[in-house]
Amino acid sequence: MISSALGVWNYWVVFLLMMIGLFLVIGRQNFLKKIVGLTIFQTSVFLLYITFGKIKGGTPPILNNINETIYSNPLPHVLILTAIVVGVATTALGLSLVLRINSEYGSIEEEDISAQDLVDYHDQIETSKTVSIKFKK
Amino acid sequence: MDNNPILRIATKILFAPIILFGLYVQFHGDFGPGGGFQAGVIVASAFILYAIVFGLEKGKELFPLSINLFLLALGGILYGGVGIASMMLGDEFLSYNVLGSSQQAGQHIGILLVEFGVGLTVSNVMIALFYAFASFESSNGEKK
Amino acid sequence: MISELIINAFLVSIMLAIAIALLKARTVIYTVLLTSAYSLVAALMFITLDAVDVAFTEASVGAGRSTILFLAAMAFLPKKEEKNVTNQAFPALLCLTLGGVLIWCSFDLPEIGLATSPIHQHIVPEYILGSRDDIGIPNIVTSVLASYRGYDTFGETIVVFTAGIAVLAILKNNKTSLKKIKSQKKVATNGQ
Amino acid sequence: MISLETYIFITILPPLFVCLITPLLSKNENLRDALGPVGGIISSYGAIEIFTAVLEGKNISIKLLQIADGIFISFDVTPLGAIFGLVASVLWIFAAIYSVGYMRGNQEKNQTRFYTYYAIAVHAALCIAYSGDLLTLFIFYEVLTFSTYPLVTHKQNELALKAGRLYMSILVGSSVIFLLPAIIWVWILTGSLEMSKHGVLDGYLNYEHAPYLLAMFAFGIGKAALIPIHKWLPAAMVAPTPVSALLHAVAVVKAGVFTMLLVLTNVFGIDFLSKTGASIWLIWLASFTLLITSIIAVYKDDIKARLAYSTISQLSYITLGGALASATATQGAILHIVTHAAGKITLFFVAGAIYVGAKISKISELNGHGKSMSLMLLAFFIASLSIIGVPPMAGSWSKFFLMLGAAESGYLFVLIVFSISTILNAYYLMEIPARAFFLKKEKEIKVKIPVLITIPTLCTCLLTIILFFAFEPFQNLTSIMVK
Amino acid sequence: MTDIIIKNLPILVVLCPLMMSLFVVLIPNTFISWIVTLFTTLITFIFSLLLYQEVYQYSSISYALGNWIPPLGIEYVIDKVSIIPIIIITLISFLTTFFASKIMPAEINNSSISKVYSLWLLAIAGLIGLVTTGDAFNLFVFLEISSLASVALVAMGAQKDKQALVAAYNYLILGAVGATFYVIGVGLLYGITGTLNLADLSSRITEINDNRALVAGFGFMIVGIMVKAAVFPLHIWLPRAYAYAPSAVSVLLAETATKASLYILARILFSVFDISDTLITLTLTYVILPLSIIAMFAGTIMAIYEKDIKRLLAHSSIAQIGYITLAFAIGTKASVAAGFIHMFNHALIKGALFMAITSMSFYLNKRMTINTLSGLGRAMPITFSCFVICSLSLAGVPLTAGFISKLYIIKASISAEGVWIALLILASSALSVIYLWKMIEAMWFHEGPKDLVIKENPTVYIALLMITFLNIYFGLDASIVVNSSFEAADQLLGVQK
Repeated sequence: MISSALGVWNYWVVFLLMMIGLFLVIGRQNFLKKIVGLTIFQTSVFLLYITFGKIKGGTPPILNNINETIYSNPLPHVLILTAIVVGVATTALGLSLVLRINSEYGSIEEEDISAQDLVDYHDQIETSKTVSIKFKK
Repeated sequence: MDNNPILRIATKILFAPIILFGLYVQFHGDFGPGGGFQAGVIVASAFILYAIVFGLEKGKELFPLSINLFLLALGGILYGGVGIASMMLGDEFLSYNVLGSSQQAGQHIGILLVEFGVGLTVSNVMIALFYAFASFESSNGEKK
Repeated sequence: MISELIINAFLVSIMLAIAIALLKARTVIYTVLLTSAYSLVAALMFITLDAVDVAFTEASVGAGRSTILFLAAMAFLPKKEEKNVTNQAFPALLCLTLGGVLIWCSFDLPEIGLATSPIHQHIVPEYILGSRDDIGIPNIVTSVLASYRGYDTFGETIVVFTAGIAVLAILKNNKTSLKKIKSQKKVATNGQ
Repeated sequence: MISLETYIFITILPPLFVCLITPLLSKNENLRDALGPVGGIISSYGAIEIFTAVLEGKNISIKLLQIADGIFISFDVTPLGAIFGLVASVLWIFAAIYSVGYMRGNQEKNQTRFYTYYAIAVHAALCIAYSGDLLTLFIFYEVLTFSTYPLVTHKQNELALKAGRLYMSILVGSSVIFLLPAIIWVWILTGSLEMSKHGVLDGYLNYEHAPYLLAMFAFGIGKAALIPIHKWLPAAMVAPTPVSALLHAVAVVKAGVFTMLLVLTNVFGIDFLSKTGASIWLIWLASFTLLITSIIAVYKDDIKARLAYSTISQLSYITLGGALASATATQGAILHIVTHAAGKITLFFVAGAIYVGAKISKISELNGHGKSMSLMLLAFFIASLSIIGVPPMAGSWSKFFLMLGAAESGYLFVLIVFSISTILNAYYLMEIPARAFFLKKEKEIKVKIPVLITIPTLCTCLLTIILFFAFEPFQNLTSIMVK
Repeated sequence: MTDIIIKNLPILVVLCPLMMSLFVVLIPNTFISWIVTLFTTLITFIFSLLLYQEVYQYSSISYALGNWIPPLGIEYVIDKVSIIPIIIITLISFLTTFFASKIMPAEINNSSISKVYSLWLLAIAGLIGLVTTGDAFNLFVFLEISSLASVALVAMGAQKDKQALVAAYNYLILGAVGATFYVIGVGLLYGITGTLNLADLSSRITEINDNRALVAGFGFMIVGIMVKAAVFPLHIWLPRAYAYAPSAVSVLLAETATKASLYILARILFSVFDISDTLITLTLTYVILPLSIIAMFAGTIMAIYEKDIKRLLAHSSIAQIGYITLAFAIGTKASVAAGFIHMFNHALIKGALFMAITSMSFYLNKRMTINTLSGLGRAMPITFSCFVICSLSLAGVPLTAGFISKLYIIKASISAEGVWIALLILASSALSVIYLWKMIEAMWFHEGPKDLVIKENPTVYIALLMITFLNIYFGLDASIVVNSSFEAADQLLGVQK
């Protein structure tokens, strides 16, 4: 009973963590904060996987010579090993982009940047003047 | 900070053990926790420590970018190469059985090689990332 | 067994606390440190869940590696985060609904640690046997990682490689050499 | 002995070659202007051969390539097509000669471009005539529209441009919004776009939907100029007269009504129409168009505008004939394509001649100049009689058949409409020669009409009379068509 | 040797660009790296053609990587369905690489160009791997390869315009969120079935009934993929990413990137899950169908009011994706086939349009807006005529490829859902004529600047000519595309449990 309650609590908190991470990504305006949020989000997903992999009274999936050992499920571990590295790759790429953005725009806040972009965009449209209709001679 | 003797000496002392530990993790991965990724990160951290303490230029002298880029690619090539070799020996991609005399021997060789490839790539990517981030400011400075 | 669960619950709660603190955090250094703490606790959690390799990786890659990256990046970034001007009602609502969906479905998820659930019965036993007989490597994770799902690992190596190349290209690629490009384009326009 | 299929190409290819060669000869004017008539002669030879072959009941068809299942680029000569092809190719000869005279006499610019697109238009018209597949029909229908756009906007002043824009927007718009979907509908129903002698829809289309499909076709074929999509025709009057002649007599509007008839007879099928009564609303609409436009024509002072509106009303005769869904009426409709073509082209030639010769484009200015250009006005008079339908002019036949058909199928009000509009015709056409001959002129103007204009005009005028006597083959062909 | 190649074709298609990318990065010389890239793509294309033969011989090929019997190991599955996107990607990437020869060096500085070509190959390889794999998690890995590579490629546009960085950043974040959603979905499904192999998954799913976790997992997977495929409300990243990427890159992405994800969408909907399952039918009718219809109109209307040409084309892409998802949502064999037909044709059409615009901006060396187009029709007749032909194709004029796909979509929708959807499709394609005409009018009828003299360069327009030719060819004789699409639809929907 209590164990199942704790288990459910486990799941629930993991989900909550995910959603906090997601909220940091889509809710915050600061580009660095978004990346942090992404990290949180992904780490929580990893937790979910590993939680699946756990077996009551299991040991880490490293073979030993004692019989009747219960090994926890190795497959989620493998998947998550992959996922972690992928996550770091994403983070690195995002950070490098943030650096460039900061050096180009002088800010990493979404409002400032979109404001600047809007100005540029309209400049591009306006610069070239309109021309009159004319037929081939 | 490269005029702080304690840091310098500590770094010089730590450098070799860190790499050694990295290699241990790399090749002990079959029996205990560990493997290419972890090893790669650890080895990289040694060089990064060196670069932090002695400055980026020294770090690049110790480990030039060109070699870095080469090894970066080499890791992947090694990994893929194992797979292609097994194809050449008439089996599927990445099936190590054909590499050795017996199945287990083949598997051992294959896993050793691919883990090494992973380690190579990961460590060099990590170092490359650090170099890129650290030297970003300077290249930016030229611009301004 | 129950003790394990209690520890888990405890660790999870700490992570929750850190995450909530992150929601409030406005100073960048604070944010970064909290993130690294978060992945450290996650690593502990992984250990209690028998995922030693994952814990190792998370500690080295997650906590160590990305923290260094964050710090390195931080050097060039503004130190404080501005207050949001746009209202965050919609994102919050979205997240709450999604969380609701997940919690709603959580009742049909297998109970934690139940050895009879299909996830533990379907493929894994073959892995354990195979790792002993076919491959002869004690560390099942390694054997699955490098042999059974070796192709995943290959792909993952390529991902790392991609990220490395990408960052190099992006950070190298400044306006410094723009004059050269201009001249190239002139040549191109004359259509050589 | 050449196989029958090759005659199709003998007919449709000369205009294509003409339009390809013309730009190359832009320096050497005489040679360039000679191309048109020569090409016309060749393709009318082919057309005549096909005509006779079809008259002997032979079946000429050729599939070029398959686009999707049931959709081809293919040619298949129906009797109707044979007639239309003959008309278009023969009249092209005269139109070509005439346009040389007109363009030179008027010192127009960009003559090379003019002849090029003129040829493309004729090519498209011929392809429409012989097309054996609805998609082929549609494609060349659009080619015709696009190729006539530069002709309509030939003058390139603001007025011409506005007219051109209206012309394009109505024709392209209607065809894309209604015609193409209608065709696709047919394809979805029957799984094929080929047409057959007795219609293809029977058994596939349920009776409630028939009127809507017909409506999509009727309004999609903008070239048939039913109200409310007739506006493009008067607008297109800014074009040079040879173009108007081409538009109104030879290519465009005839292509429109041709398509309309083809859809009525070979897609729906006369029996299907009469069975479902799908076309009753079309009868009302057509007769309404017929009356209104005849009335409008009376109030127009510009010669070409008046002729334009008369054209619209004449087109509605043909649509009406088709919509009546009786054998005789359909025959009449088909014949009316021929007779009206001959008559109307003459009228336009004369209008152009008057414009070139005396720079007169208003009827009211025409008073009393009859003597100075009696020949032209005589031609005009004869052609008008043909249009009105007075024997011994060709027009009388077609009108006779139309009225007969209307009577057979028991639509008395149609008969009444016919007679009223005939009276109106008589009025607004006869007014022109009447003013010219009987009123006294205000001021003296010297008239000189180039011979290259006179000759083709007289020829076509003669044609209207010849057709009256050499009427046999056409009637036989139409009877084959409706059997 | 040959038999080894034949035996390993499924993996070689992916491996060839993947391995070559590792070598290309080491080549210092611009030209040589281009040549190598070109040959790699060419060989990949040849492999895919061979694969096409194989597939039509055996109807479905399964390739067990590492010789572990699936579901133990990772499996590659290539059947009549997946061969279509493979052919699209390889063909298009070859043409685009050819096209890039002059364009690329003009926008990327020499020091990083070999890296760019490496990323280019990685993006292609990632997409192909995405399509060929039969394993849910491996799919995620390749998803990440392709998206990371394309993000970096987009960011390369920063040399011309700094907005490229922001575009790339948004692309990265949204892509990562999408991918994580997909991973959550896979995790939930894995948690209840215990397998990752798609075929095995679908067989085990049928045994489970009304499990909430199943529903949630399905939802997360679909949403994650829909982000990548830029299905309507989740398309926000697309216009900027296409607009500010380096020209050649935007051509490549526009043609291939979303197609692969659309294929995955179809795969999950119809083959992993089951069309007869109420869950799927509900999703199709109440989620995807309305969204696609909205996308059709929203995309077109945004395109009508857009002034920046690349963005305009991107918006129209959203509308076109709407057509494809609509065809999938109707869910009959005919409609799914129509969806595949349009997938193929749209790749050709949009690729050609982007190429044309790109080469214009290459000569003018400035962003293309509706005003800078003026007079270009006269200045560069070849490019212009190709542009016109492909616009006609996009509008669905007969004798072009676009007509065929419109035809089949409309037929399928009428036979399944009745006339109203067909009417909507017609309406939106009629609207699309507006923005096409806007561009053509600007190019042909507006007077350009006086000093506008451009000497068109064969290396730039040959690829354009080729792809335009394909547009016309598949408009005249569509039998290959149509037949293989119908075969694919049969195989996708035919195996119903």
